[in-house]
Amino acid sequence: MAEIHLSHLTKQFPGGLVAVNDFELVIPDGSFVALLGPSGCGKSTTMNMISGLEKPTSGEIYFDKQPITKLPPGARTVGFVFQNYAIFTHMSVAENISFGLRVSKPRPPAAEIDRRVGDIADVLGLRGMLDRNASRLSVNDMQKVALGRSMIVDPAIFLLDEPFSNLDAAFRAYMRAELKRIQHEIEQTMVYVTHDQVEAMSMADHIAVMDAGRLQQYGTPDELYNAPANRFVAGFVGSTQMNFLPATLTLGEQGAGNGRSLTLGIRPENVLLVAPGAAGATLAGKVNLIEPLGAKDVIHLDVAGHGVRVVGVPGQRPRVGDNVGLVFDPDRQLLFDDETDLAVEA
Amino acid sequence: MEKSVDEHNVRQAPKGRLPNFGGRSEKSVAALLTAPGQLVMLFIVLFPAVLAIYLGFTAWSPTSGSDVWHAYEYWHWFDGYWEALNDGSFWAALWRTVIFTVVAVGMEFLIGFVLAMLFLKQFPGRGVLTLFFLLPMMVVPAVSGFVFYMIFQVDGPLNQGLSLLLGRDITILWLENPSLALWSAMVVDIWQWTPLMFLILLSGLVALPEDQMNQARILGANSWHQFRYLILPMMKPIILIALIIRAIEVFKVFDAPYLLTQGGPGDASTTISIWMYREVIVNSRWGFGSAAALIVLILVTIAGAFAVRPIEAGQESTLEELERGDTPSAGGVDPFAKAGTEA
Amino acid sequence: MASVRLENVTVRFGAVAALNDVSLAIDDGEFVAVLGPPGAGKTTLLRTIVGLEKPESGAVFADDENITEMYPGDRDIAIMFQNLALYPDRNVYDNLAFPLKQARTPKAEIKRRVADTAAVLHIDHLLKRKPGKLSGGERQRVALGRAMVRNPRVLLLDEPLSALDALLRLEMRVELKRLQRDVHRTLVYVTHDQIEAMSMPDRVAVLGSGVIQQVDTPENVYHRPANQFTATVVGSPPMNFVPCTFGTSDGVVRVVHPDFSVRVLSTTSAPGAIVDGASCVLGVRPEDVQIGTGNGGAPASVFVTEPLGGETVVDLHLGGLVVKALTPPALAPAPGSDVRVSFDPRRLHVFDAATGAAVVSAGGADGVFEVEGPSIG
Amino acid sequence: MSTVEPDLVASRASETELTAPRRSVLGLLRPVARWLTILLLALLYGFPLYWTVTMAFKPLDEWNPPGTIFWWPENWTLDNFKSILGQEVSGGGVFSQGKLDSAVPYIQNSLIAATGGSLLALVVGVLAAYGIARFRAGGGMLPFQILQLRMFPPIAIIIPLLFMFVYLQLWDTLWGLVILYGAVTFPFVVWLMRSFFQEVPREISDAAIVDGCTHWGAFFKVVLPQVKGGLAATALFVFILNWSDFLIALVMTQDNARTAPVFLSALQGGAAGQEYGKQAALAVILILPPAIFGLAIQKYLVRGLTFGAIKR
Repeated sequence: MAEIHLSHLTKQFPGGLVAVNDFELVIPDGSFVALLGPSGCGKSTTMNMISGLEKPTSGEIYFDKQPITKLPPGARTVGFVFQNYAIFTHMSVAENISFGLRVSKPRPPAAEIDRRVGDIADVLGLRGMLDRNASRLSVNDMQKVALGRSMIVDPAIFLLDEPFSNLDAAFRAYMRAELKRIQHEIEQTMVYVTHDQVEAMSMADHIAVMDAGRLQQYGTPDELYNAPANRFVAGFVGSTQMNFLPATLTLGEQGAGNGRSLTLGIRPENVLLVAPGAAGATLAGKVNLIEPLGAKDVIHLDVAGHGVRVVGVPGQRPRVGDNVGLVFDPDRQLLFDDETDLAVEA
Repeated sequence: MEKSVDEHNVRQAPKGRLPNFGGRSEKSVAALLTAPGQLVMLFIVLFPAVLAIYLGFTAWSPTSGSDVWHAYEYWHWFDGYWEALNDGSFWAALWRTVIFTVVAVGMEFLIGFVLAMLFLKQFPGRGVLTLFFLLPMMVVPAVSGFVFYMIFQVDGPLNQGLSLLLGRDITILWLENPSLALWSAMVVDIWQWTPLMFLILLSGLVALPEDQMNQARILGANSWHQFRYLILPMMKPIILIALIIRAIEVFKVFDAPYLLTQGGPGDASTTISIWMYREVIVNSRWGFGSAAALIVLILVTIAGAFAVRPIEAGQESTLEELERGDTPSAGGVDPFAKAGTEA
Repeated sequence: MASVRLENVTVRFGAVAALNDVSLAIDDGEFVAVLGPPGAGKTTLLRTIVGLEKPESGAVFADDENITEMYPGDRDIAIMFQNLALYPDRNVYDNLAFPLKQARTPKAEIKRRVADTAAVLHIDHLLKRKPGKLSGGERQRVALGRAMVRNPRVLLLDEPLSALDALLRLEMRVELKRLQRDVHRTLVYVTHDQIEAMSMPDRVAVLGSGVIQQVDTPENVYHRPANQFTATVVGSPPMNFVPCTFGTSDGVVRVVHPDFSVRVLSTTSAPGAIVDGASCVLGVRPEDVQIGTGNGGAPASVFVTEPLGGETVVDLHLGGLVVKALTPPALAPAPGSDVRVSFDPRRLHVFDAATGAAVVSAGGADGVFEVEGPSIG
Repeated sequence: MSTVEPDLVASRASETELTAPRRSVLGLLRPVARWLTILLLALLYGFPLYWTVTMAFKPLDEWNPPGTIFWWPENWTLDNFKSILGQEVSGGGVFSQGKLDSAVPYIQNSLIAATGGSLLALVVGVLAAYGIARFRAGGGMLPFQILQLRMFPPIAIIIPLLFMFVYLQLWDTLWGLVILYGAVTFPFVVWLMRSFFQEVPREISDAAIVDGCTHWGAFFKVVLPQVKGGLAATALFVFILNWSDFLIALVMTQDNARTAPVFLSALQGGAAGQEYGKQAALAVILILPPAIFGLAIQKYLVRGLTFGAIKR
């Protein structure tokens, strides 16, 4: 288990594209950190630099304060689970899992290899399929084999690149819980790359949000959800997309806030629909479409020319065309400076 | 788009349509599509086969007076086949062809694999050199026979070059020495067709999944491990296809050896095709030639049955990859994409 | 427009029955979604309606006219394929005009019709471009345009939004619903995404391995699933299934579980289905599982919580079984703590363990079930 | 439209180090060794062509004088090309009798036979390929029968063909060659075009049918335009094969339809003796078309020669 320290990591590709820009992050030993960001934000490149598949243009990487930037991938004892699992399709499950041991110098005796493969198979429930050809496994089992294959070399750190993106929904929830359990059990430092903010929020102790190669914010899921550092994080995190409105609409002149123009951000679930003109209704709007999603509805409103989404309960569902009042939850409103996009104290 | 009044007229199939040759039923279209092809098959397979079997039972030849309709006058049942089976030169020619095939295809494979491994990694000038190595494959086989005829001359460039290298006068009779002639003929085939083996194997190496190679390196595998545990096993299907396709073509070889040595000296470099050419065209022994030809066809068909499976598998596997939506080469660095050699 | 009806249609590819004795009636102008996991036979269903697949048995009707043997081109039914199948070498105008040209429509009318369709779909600025140069959303609209340009009496869409990224899919969902309302066309929409199937159509047909599982309004499919298959397909996170047994001692029908029992007050289903001691399955959606402390309901321990921002999924160990609950973030209990679990009686379902068919379903009504043992408010 | 992550594409384009060099010396040695081997093989494989091309420009006295060798022509001349193409050449020198009979008519025969044969193979092959790819016509066995065809040594089926052609007065005629070349290369067209048709999504022809086309309409108006590239490549590919034929022409022609390769072989053993320069000139002329077309379609060469089994 090791602490990872990325100091001023930068990667510029020959074409001039700066995929990672002066990236600074410390991942404490035994913690579970998610690298979250839209596609193309540089999170996979960062992963590749930690594993050694890519050489950084500048900056250093330390495992437990030891610089390892120069070491080739094989020498870093890193566990890496690729997005498409990179299962050795022509080998059996047992051969896949034992590969790390079979190529290590000195090579452990066959009995030792079989024993450790057996242990891993039990932990991951692969006992029954050890000699089946790996390419004929279900996507879910392939995922487990990829995990087992990296675990057997008991790596200093574990890197996962969007491991659950092509699992079916039911199994994805199960595997999230499983991975979290394994991580807790063996206190393995894990870095987990995903573009799915739901996954990041539900899995990681800490989340590093990236965009265009830069670190936007590093904090716990709650901090990101309730106190986003800037407009990008606010818009990116949260299952239903945040509404953005010019601050002048709700806070009047204070919205102008000594010369800087501000934008108000509020999540659809923090807005209540009331009768038009009722007390406390800060804004009025017209309902133009309703999306029933079973347990809840997403109600689309037109508020002074701006589209606003509100989460409603099927019980009190307005009709299309109704005029309604909107009550913004006072301590859930966020303000962002239009120039810097940074969060501003209300 | 309001419900316009003319909404319905588009629906009735307009009158006066072109006759569509049953264009609406899949069966008739499929039949019409393959009819010409079946006709060609009939023309150059079925009819010749029937005639060959018929002639095979006779000792008839164009020089035997009567026309072919009366070939039955020379009917001697299996004597032709028997004679062929007992003819030492027939089996010698067949055996020479087998050696020729094994050695030539073997060498092409080895040199081709070495070249493919060398070309897998990007280096300056790779694209141009790859094109350069394609050239021999494009040469008309008869011409390559003539080219090496010049090179193998007693006072030709090969001997002169060796003399310079070894410091003493070399006058090896590459073509005239009976024990060397067959090997010289093999050199021509190896020179001409190694590029194809190189291309096939390179396309296999390039298609190796890059993720699996990276994963192996992360797990600590060095280049030998990668070759033994990943590259060789995954290349097996493509290697099989390459060897089979080359074996089929080399077994039929005629043009290059014929121009190089006409099968000589004596029959030192007579392959089965040259032997049959000599019996049928030169000695015009049609009956005997037909019998020999049928024996060869039977041998080839048996070998062929094994050959078709991997080729079809090759088609199917690339087909499956297409259906799964990922491109046939699942990853890997494509040397041609960067070298910009799209002619 | 036209109604579409399939009667006992079976389509077989080799040994596999892609469609197995499927009967489905779609009214004139209705918007029906076909929902099912990959490989359920959804695409085969569309291809059979349009005539690209010939059913082994059964018949296809459009406006009560038997069109089973009719050539696809003459059925006046348009289909939009999942991979859109635009003609890559023709520009957008020619793609839209192609079907009209085949029908020998006069040139002037082709021009007018293509212009109308392009305007409705906001692609009139793209007419000269080749499909390769368009974005995902634009290509999707052009494909829709090609299907609609001939005013077909029925429009079939095969997972049209699956290739789009999340944001664009949101927009296109809204636009499709509005379009269907304005154009008022009989529309059959195939998808494996249950949010699409719930939010757009008038009715949903749930398809599983070639067999129609249920055909009903989105509300009923969600709250009154006909069987376990439909219950798992619709709703995310999926419905919990708790194995129990029927108890009919002293004339009262109960659903018995080691940790709790539920009394069935009114049984609308066939009496035969409930047999004392027969095993059954209690179904409850995560949002209908209430968590509280105190002593009501059944004992359970919190295994792990998944905060999703707006709500939190709580994984509970209930008698050796993992049950998921959905709670607002503030109320989510800490992992490892012991809690009491109770179910909202108005949202319970009971399925026959063997067939998976629904035996009793509260469907939101009171007085159908009563959770015994002190239930938490 | 899936947007490829820039950093994913970029990471693939970076140097994927197959061999992990341990010590720098070995590291330095390995690339040098690699370069040397490549250079040596390039020399070995390049020399025959170099020798032929330079020979074509050598005057008579540099062809093959006993005892000396001209690695590089001292005085370049075009006489060889002129004389092989039938023009008078002054001072033919001791060996040659001045004007050989010109190779031009034979080159023309080669061109006509190869082009005609390729067109015949294309028309028949493309139709059969679409029948097989789209409707699995011929019950799936047809492709194998066609492949089997390719395995027979041509000489084995020459006898009955020879008889048939003599009987039908097609022997030693250009039409005869065209038909034979078409029939022999037709399997390549079927297998190659089938692999191209399989890459066109089936839904495109389905869409055309639903839009009102007949199956023929769907084929000509929609599917065929999608495989234009493949069609051109296949045409060039079979042209190279037909242009390179020697055995069929040798047996099936006398002098009226004799092709250039057969003429080269005749020069070889003929009375003209070792006219290396002139023969080399004809060799160069024969190499040009396949070399040019081959490089033009080098992307499809592997697919063609492996019957579509290996696509790059």
